[in-house]
Amino acid sequence: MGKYVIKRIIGIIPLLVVVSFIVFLFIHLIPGDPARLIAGKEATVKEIQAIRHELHLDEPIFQQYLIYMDGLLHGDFGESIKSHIPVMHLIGERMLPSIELSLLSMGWALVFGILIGVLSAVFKNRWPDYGGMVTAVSGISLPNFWLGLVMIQLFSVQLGWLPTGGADSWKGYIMPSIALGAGIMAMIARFTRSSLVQTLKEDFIRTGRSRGLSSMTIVFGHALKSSLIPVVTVAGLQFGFLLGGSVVVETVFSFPGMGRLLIDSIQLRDYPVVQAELLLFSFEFILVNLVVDLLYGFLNPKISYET
Amino acid sequence: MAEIVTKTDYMPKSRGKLRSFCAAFIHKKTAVASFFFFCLLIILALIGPSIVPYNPQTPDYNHVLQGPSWLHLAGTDEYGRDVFSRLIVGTRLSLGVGISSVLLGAVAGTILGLISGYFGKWVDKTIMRICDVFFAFPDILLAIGIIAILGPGLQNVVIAVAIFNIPSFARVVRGKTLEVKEMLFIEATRSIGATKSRIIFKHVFPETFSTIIVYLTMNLGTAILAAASLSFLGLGASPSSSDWGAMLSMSRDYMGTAFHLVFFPGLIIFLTVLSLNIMGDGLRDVLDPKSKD
Amino acid sequence: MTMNYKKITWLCLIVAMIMAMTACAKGPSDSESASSAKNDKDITIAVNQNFTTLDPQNVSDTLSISATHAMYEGLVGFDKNMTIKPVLATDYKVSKDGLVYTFNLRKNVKFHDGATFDANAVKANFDRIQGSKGSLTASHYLKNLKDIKVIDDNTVQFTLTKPFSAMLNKFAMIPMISPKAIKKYGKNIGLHPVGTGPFEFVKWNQGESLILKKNPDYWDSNYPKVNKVTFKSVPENGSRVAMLKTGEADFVYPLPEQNVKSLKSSSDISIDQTESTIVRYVSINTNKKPFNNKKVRLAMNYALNKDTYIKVVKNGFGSKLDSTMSPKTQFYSKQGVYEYNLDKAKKLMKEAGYPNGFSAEIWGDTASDTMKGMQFVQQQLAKIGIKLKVKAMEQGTLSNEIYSPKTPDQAKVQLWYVSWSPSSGDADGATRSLFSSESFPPNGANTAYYKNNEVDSLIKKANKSTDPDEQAKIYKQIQKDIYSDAPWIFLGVDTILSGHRNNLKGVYVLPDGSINIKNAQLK
Amino acid sequence: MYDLLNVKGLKTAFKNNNQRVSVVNGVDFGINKGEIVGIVGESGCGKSVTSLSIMRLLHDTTGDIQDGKVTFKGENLLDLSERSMRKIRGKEIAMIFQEPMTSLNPVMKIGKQLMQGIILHLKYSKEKAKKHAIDTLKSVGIPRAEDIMNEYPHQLSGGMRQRVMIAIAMSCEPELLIADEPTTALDVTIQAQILELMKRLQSDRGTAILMITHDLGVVAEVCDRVIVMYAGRVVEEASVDELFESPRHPYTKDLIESVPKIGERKSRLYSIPGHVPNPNQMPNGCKFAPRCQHAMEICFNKEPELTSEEKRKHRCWLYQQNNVGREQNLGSK
Repeated sequence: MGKYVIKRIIGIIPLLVVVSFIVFLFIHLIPGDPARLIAGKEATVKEIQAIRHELHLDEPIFQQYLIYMDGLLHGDFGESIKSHIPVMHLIGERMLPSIELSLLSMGWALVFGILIGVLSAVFKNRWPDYGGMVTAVSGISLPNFWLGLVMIQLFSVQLGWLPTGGADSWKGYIMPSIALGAGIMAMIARFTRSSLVQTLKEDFIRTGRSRGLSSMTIVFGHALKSSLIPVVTVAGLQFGFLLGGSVVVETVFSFPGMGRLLIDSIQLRDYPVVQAELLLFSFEFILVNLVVDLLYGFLNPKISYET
Repeated sequence: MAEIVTKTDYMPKSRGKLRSFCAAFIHKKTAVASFFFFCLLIILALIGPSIVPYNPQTPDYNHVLQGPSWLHLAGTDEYGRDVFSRLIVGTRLSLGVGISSVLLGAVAGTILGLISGYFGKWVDKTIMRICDVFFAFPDILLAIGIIAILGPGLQNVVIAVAIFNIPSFARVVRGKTLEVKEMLFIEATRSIGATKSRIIFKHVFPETFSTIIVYLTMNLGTAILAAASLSFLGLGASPSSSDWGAMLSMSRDYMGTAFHLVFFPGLIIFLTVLSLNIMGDGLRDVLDPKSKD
Repeated sequence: MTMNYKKITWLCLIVAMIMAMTACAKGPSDSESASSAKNDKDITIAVNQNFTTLDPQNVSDTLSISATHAMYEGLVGFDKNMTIKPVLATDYKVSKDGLVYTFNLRKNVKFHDGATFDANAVKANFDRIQGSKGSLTASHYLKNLKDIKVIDDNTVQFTLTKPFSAMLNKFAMIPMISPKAIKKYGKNIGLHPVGTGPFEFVKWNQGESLILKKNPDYWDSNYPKVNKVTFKSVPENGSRVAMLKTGEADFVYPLPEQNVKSLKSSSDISIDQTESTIVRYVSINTNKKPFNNKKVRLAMNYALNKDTYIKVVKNGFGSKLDSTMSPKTQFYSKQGVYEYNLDKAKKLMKEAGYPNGFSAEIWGDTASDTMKGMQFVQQQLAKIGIKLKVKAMEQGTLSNEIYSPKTPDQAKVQLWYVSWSPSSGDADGATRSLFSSESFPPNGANTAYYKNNEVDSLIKKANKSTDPDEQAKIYKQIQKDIYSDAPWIFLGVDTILSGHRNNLKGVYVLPDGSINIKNAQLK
Repeated sequence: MYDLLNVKGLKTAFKNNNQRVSVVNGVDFGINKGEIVGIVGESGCGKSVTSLSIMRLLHDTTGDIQDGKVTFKGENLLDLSERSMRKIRGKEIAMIFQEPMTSLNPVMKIGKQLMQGIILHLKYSKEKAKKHAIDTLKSVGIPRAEDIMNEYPHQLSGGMRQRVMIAIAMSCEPELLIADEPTTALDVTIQAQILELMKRLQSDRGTAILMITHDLGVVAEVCDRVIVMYAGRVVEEASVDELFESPRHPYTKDLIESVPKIGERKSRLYSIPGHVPNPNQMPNGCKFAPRCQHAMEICFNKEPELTSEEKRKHRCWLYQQNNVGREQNLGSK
């Protein structure tokens, strides 16, 4: 399996090169001139030209890409056009809170999503099922920014229990993670339910019962594991998205994550930051996919990694 | 496209189908309730502007930011306009954006899915790879990128949302096509020498139709949410329109002072999406019991 | 058999509770920073944006300027009313011809890293800016600088290529960095600020907060009076207000106007108002039909009720814009406001040949107050039959739309809802970029494509003059000419609103929107 | 009365579209220790439901036991709490199923599945359970038992999997093994091996076996006594020899008739005309009457009782209303 992982990781590299090129083109396709945006409103054409030259923006796009890739190969992601701060530093500072928030959101979404899903499947067509599924459908239907605003109004302004945002204490993570996790939890709950309902119809469940195993052992020891494959798939996909940062929720909670950095950078046409962030994001996404694939193997021994 | 289903040779079959569908659907009480709620919304979207108590665009600078009362059921906004009337009038915009973007995405996705599923091999591989790439991007980032290129405005929101709807339709329809392709009657039709396009659109497509309907309903909810998020970020509907997302976006500054401005648009979005999701669930149970979420 | 799953239910509940508890238990380790953050002499300031850089010679946004001004000082600076006063210089002298500026430097001033502030340090700073070949923002201020000479340890002399009346204001925008730090950190100086100011840099969490601490060796031993200052960026207006209410923040800027009412009832919160240098207007493309007709432009001005504008859009805070610049800007001269007069507006429209109005687009960025203002303009102009389409564009797109046309005829902009604040509070900054015909985009921000030969020559004349009285007279004429031509819909001057807890004193916002924390004091 | 298991008046109904449909309707039979009893019948006759009802394994179905008694070693299983019932399942009564492909958990190693029951019921330590598990695997004729402990079901062949199933069932030395069509899904050669194995286990350990099958060949090969079921009822019960020699119930006769016999040349295989009646459209009288060649008027009106005759039982008017038919039949013997 170790071999398989190494093979997959090596396989990522050409993919990233392609991604970097697409991303590069994509960004430069967006109308707007970073030089104009940083020079300020009083700047003259001459000043802007000087900046464009400094940033190599006056060269053909392919040339620019080569310059960028050259830096990349030397481990240099460049510096922000706007602030001259190294991109790695900018992203590094945002990545940790983003990862923490993603993990927290995903963590509780998984725990509660699976719990609700299990309850619903086990009590299929009875009130816990209805309750669980109402929660789940509501979770999917809630606009997360609205949920965030309502929570701020309730828990911060009215009750004063939680800070309105920021990431400087663990309390700041609670509401954003709920706003982010609610929809994912709902999705996981639904997938767990439908998958578990299928599994509970399987013959081996009856075998288990015929051996005197308790419902607890049956559900958690036998049925859940083989029901988790679709759950892992959605969870993986969603986790990938989470790592990329959630623009809307980060805005509402003024959370210093990757999403806001990306939006700010796009608005300022801060190319190096946008490029690095999208590249990193693709990398994370591919990585999450790899982990999901490995989890498949763990969940379903029939899958082997010979390929 | 829908007319293909109602073509004469399918008439008897589809009518029988319709009846049995109604019989089964009627048992899903919540789904039926959601269906009626959605119908109500459609009616509001159609006749809304002529029944509202106030002109949704007329400002009244002497009565700004008033809370809900019998006079103004959902209060007034920062220009003294009646929020209730604006919500009703906004139904057309918000549903319109959702429906048109999903339909656009569904048409494109279905065609891609049919082609991909039917022809297989490299066609399938290419289309699915591209879909994977689009799938891998978070919806909202993709939309922001698209809007950054195309510029803001509702029609571009429709395009952006439609684009990220394409892969999900393509995937589902492809899966269904693969299934249908192996069915006997398709085999039979092929053996009598029907053309490819005829097989795809007259025989395969109708079989995938119920799946598409289910996905359409479910994705409509997501599309409305996405459009609202974009408007919330200021990238969607013109701020002066009564689009629900735009209303939310304009009102969040009043969160602490006039909470009804934030509350009601959010509530109506929530209820709409909720009803669509419940309806979609009901439809899925009836039309396409095999497919999971 | 129904009881079969009872246990599962219990298990689920228990797991849920354990999760909830562990979530809470995560607390103690992390919460230390949160709970200990509030000390007697620590203050928290919530602002609406992120800091972009802490390189004082490369900042362009007001917020980052505020932060750098807490750590850095220039030779001269602004007081509360935007008048120039000496800071690191004890006094200065300008030659008659306006070409030579001589500064006597303050003695016994040390940078935070122990380096001595002297004439060589000043030169090192100006060398850095001029050596940047335009990539540092501060180099824009030094376009007319010829050379800098060290006379002795405590005296420096600057020579200009041509007289520039606003030069002192520009000097105020150039803070001094420790020459040792410039060498040490190079390009990364923006991450490691070392100045002479009352506060020293502690930590900058990107996108979240900036922490400063007291400089114990500050040259003015009366300051600073607080130990620690934390800036937090909180873009969501409602959240910022909530922080002030809950005491999470001691000072909040900007304070959303709509929240003033709800905060006034609170006994431990005070609200400060400062008239700003920020003017709000709609620039009208005078090069385009029908806006090339002065009567149309006047009609638009008369049709717009400025009182209601202030009441509705600004929630009652602000004043009418009665000139091309704010009263807080140098050489301001009051003009007669186009008071709301619908009949006159309609009459003008008729005379101009548009009795039934016309359709047009109004552009603006996606900030919520811009969008609100655009809608208001739309509603008001509808009364004289002008049907406006509100088009809110994301910053980058907007700037591209406005600045990419190479000639006035290519410009697509019709109406632009925007604000302007001269970066150093000087009349030149409030005039040349906006009204000189040399400043048509892409060369400047004259998006009204306003061209008036008399104004053009007056602007040049004002720059050459070294006599403030003469300058005042020239700018008076300029303002009069432009105002009567109505290249803008003149809306209002922003009132800056900030809120603070009553136990905090001495933090204030300058008319240009930057925050001064030097005098911060807790009671 | 039998000394191991007594089933009396067992009635099981399923809910279908808000309608209760009896699938097992008043089944009576019993099993003695060490005996192999077969239940035969066409699919849908309720034989599998009977076995599931005995084990009370209707959890994941809409089924419900309505009435009756299932006495196992003097205890009515239907009165037991779910908790006590779990102690019976797998320990006292074990069960193996038709589909060896799907009856094992595909994502759990064989060893773990095997040990789970051993640890649960015999309270063995992990090491001891492992040793016991390997021994059991060996006893059902599995080579390389140690390796197989660490393998997943999909790595084994169908016959091996069924052996594993039997090993799991036998691992706690149950007194009764219910085998629900254990060989149906297997190749003929493997079938014989599995039946051989079951017979051996029965004679070695004295485990009673309830063999549920539709295959009379299997019955003839392994069973001591046979119960024939039709439409949720027992229609005949007899020892294997008696049943094949002189079947009483016309249904039994038809069943035997429909089995192809070696050496006999027939133009066509015999098949019973008509279908098993739909559970919610049961005929009034004898449930077999509509398909019966000997049906009389009474057969359509009144259902016959299960009547004892010496050591055998049958449910048919032919033997109850008058003795003529009976004597005729006896005469033919």
